[in-house]
Amino acid sequence: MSEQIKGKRELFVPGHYGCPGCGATVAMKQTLSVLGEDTIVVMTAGCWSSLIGIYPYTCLTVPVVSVAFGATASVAAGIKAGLTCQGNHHTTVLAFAGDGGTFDIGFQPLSGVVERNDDILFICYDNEAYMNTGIQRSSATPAGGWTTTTPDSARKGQRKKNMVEIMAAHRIPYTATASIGAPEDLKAKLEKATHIKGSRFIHLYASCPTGWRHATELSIEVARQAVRSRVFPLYEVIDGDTWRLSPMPEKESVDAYLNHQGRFKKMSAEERDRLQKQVDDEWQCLLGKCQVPNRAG
Amino acid sequence: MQTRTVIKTLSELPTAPTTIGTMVWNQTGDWRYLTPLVADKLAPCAQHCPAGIPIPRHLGAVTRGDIEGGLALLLAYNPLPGLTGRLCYHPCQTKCVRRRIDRTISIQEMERFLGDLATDVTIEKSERTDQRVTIIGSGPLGLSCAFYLGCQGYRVAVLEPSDQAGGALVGLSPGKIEPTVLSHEINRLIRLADIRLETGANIGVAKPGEPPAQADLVILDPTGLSEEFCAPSGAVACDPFAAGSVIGSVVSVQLPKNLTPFKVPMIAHYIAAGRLLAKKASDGLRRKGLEQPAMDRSPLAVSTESIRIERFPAAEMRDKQKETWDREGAMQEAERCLSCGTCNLCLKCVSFCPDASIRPEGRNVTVEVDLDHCKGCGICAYECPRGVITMEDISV
Amino acid sequence: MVGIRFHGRGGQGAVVASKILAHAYFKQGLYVQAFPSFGMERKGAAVSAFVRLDSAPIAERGDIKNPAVVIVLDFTLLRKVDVTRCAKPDALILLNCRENENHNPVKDSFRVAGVDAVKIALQHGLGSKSAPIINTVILGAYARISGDLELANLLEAIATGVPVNQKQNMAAAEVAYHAVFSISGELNADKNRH
Amino acid sequence: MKAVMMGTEAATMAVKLARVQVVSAYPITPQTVIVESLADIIGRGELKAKYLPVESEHTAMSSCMGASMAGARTFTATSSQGLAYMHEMLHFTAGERVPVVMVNCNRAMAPPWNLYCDHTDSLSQRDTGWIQYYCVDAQDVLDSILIAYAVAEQALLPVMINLDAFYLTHTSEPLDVPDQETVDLFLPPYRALNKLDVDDPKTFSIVCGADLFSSIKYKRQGDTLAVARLWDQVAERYNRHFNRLHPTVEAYRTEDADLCIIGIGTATGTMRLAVDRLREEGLKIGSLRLAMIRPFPREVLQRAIAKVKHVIVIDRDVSFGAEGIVAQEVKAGFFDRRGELRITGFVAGVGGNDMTVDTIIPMVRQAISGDGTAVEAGMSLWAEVLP
Repeated sequence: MSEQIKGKRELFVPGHYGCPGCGATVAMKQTLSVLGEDTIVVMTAGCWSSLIGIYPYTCLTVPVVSVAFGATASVAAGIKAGLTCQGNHHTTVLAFAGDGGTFDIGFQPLSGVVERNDDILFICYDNEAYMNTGIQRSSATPAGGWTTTTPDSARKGQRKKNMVEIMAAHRIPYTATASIGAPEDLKAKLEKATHIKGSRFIHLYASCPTGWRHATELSIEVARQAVRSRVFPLYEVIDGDTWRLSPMPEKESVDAYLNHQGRFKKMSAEERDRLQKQVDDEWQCLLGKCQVPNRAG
Repeated sequence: MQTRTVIKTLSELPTAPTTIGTMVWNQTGDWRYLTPLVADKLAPCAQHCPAGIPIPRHLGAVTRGDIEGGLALLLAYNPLPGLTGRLCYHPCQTKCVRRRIDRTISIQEMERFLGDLATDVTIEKSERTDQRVTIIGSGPLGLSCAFYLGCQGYRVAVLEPSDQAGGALVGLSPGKIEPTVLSHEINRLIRLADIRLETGANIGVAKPGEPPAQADLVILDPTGLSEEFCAPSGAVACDPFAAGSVIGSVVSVQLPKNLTPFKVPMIAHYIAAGRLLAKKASDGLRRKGLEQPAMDRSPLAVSTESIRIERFPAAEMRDKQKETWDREGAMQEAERCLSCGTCNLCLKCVSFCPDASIRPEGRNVTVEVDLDHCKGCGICAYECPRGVITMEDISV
Repeated sequence: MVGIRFHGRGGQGAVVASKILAHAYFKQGLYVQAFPSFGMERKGAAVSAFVRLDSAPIAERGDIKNPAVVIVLDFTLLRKVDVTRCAKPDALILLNCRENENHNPVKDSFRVAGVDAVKIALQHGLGSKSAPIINTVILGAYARISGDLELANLLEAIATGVPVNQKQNMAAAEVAYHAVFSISGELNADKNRH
Repeated sequence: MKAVMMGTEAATMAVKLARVQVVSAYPITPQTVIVESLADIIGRGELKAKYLPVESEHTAMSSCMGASMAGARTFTATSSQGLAYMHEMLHFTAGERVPVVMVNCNRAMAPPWNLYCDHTDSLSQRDTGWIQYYCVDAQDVLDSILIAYAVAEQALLPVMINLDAFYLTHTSEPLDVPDQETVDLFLPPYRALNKLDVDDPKTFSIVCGADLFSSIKYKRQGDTLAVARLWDQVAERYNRHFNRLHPTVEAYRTEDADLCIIGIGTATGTMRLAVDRLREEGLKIGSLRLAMIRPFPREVLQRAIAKVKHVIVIDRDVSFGAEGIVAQEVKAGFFDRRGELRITGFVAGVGGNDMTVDTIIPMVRQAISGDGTAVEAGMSLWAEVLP
């Protein structure tokens, strides 16, 4: 996936304040390289709203507005309405929020917007905690994971909220998971999403070396491992009822995924086994929804 | 580098809190500890190529659809690809890493395809000098040497005593090589390098010690002259594969034992010898008043661990290798090359760089790092599946 | 300033009646104001609505303390609500009741009139037996006894003021106009006959 | 065209005449009728607009902001708790400099729940940067919304038009409806200078350091203060088209007055009746309606009652721990006349108590003769409380 769009401006320029190895910036860069310059981005409080730059400078050369925490989907829907009533039906309105701005505080407006099927593309760049404020638990934090509000003395017990299922339950035209470790798959999904009218939701897995406690060069590898281990399988749901599995690599155990990340350092053997079982069960469940014959154990 | 516009007065401040420029001024490069170094390394195939051809490079050009560019890159190491593509024993293919995934790349077939192209290509040439070199004998060594000297701007004449150029290659059975191929290859070679070829030339030496031709340097080609040919006295023996440059004005090439007498499958060795000899000859000639050329540093071999074959999906096997390749067929085959140690602009590093700090360089043959902004996360090096990028501590 | 107060139950259309009446008087060149008793609207609960009339712009807002007219849309309300509370001593009270069943629950000192609005409403297909809509019907009766409201203006106001069944509402109002009966005191009914 | 309308209907009519392009709607009593009727006229095609039936007031304001930033003329309406729920987005809309116009129906804040008139909801949003205008009647509602769009789009600031719950929202009264052609002359289509534009990409509201933050806010402060004058200029232009004036401050019989009652909203109409009554008794009294609270029209106010010696402010709101909010504003406005001006504050008419002539006159008498203890302590006197 090339960022080089001949004869067009660079949509993402260097000089931003993302941490070295930041997966969220990769997520934006990959996304914009597919969506192109006819895109308006709405972002909310989160890593992106602070790494993008410092007033009066920005690292994105598409129109961007950074709005109140949680208002991403609703502002995006408003922008789309404002464009539509002026006859602009082509510009993609991209709501780009982190897991906190999607799973937690942004949940109500997102649910409202997708229930009304407003014509926006919502991408949640999921780094599984409130990273911008310094690694606090969100409802996207996985069970067993360390954060500063689920410290080693009280690591998170609850499982991660399944946003794609929730979106599918809204019967929206298109929802999918994607990973920065699988850019071709992301590209295919974004291209598909841009050709669909109505609410589109992509749950984009974006690793965070700072918060997940892994080496900066492993950001893409960790994202790939999440897919390989089926911790974060890739699939899409059309109209909330047709589930389709995306191309998936050979299945592996969760060990490699866990071993790279310091946030899982304290997980016991039993916890790992429990996680493996959960992952296996959910994978079987997903295969069932996708009506794929039991494969790859 | 974009300059930073600064708001100095209230009236310059936008009404809404909108930006006026980009963050490019912010040089995040000083966050870096380790620095990505982009450097091509010799692929296993190239390491074992008798002619030392960096094979992934011309395959890369073909992959991108630049077939003529691929030929030009190939000619830079081998001016007779149509011949090697038919005659060479191709040790490159036995070392191909791709065979660990599915099957080896048809490197020789590719060479042949490129050599047989009817179209002409542009090659890099130095400015013309007044220095003259005469090569006696038009075997593969002589022709190769003539080609590279011609490319470096020398006025090169090849004197062939017989009626047909090609030396030891003349008269090979049509089963080994089609009759037209030899002339096609030689014609392109002399045309591109601007060489004067004289067949039926009188090269008899009148007196011992007299040079066989008027030139700044005369080279006697062992692959173009019969064994009966006697080197004139005063000729200096020279092994192209040994160190040092050419001394004297008449050079008699002495090949290592394993290359004598001439063996057809070893053709690439003779071509390499010609190329190396051209280099040595050029070094010797330049000493007469021209500046010393830069040392030709041979690249490092790529380590097999840095080729991450697990990142390359097995390609769908095509039913059968085509008898004759078309451009598309060539591209499909070239695409399969892992390009070990050689940047083939797969742009994975570009796609995965969180800081938009690595991008194709101007000539579009590799990538370059924007060190003003690169934070040194190391993703590019980790993600490069072919070992081109390494993280280096350049502070040492 | 003249104040008119409607008593009804949620769903009977007292609020709409107040608006139609204000509109009808507005057509006659008066300054008007109509408003409901404020709050949550619940079907069946007691509600009231008000109309102020004046020849000058009306600055006052809120509850009408001393109404000159009280219109009661539901006879059963008389048991629960003091419909004549703070009414002017000579106030005109209009009740929705059957002629034979009325026992004049209102003090004799008021001028009291009645109309069988339910019967007329059902005859004209307004609402259902369990929930007849009698607001326009009772306004027809009021026009007759008001002494100052032209029936034509009322009918025009009904035509624009009800969302559906305009013709039936107008016809019912006209029937009620002629069916209003006196219960006590002198009515202005005859003055309005053209 | 003359018509009889409720305040909410007048608001709907204004939205239609303003050719609003995006309406964001969420119900709350007593505003609901506005969003209901807008849904209907948009559904019937009488107004070509996009109607967003959103799931909360926070979203109503967010989507209005988004639509406005895309260059559309937008409208929403709310009340009380809904306004409070929007609070964060009120700061945002003002800060993004988008000309959203909103109707707020002034209703008491819970707890306990109460549906009736009270100004604490909007006055507690004073500091969000919105222009705040308080209507006196249905005509004022219709006209001020049209003026508000013209002001908002010139100043690039959002405007909140406030309607007293029920006293205005649900009270039908006559008004003059301007014709569309003249409104179009007065209010041309919105041409956004500052919008999200793919051909001129900018990032809005990025993180700002201390170096420029105060300058940004200072600039907005200047632009907001200028709206006091701008409103009167636009209102004057409106007056030329429609022959109705809606100034930021409206004084009544104050020329020779020693005493002046000040208030906001519909009660100011009743205050005039009280003034007339008290004038009959020989009292040199006038009244003054503050139509605009933000920006606070300090100069106009000072000029209007320069000779008055005693001001009585009746607040339908309270700032707990302080006093009536309008009283505080008036006091701040007359700070340089302290010592020569007496100011008495009352809190009255909150949560459904009618403000009648009969409730106002006793307050005036109490202010004139009162023991002054509460007044001197800087506290408002409360009406309608248990002994």
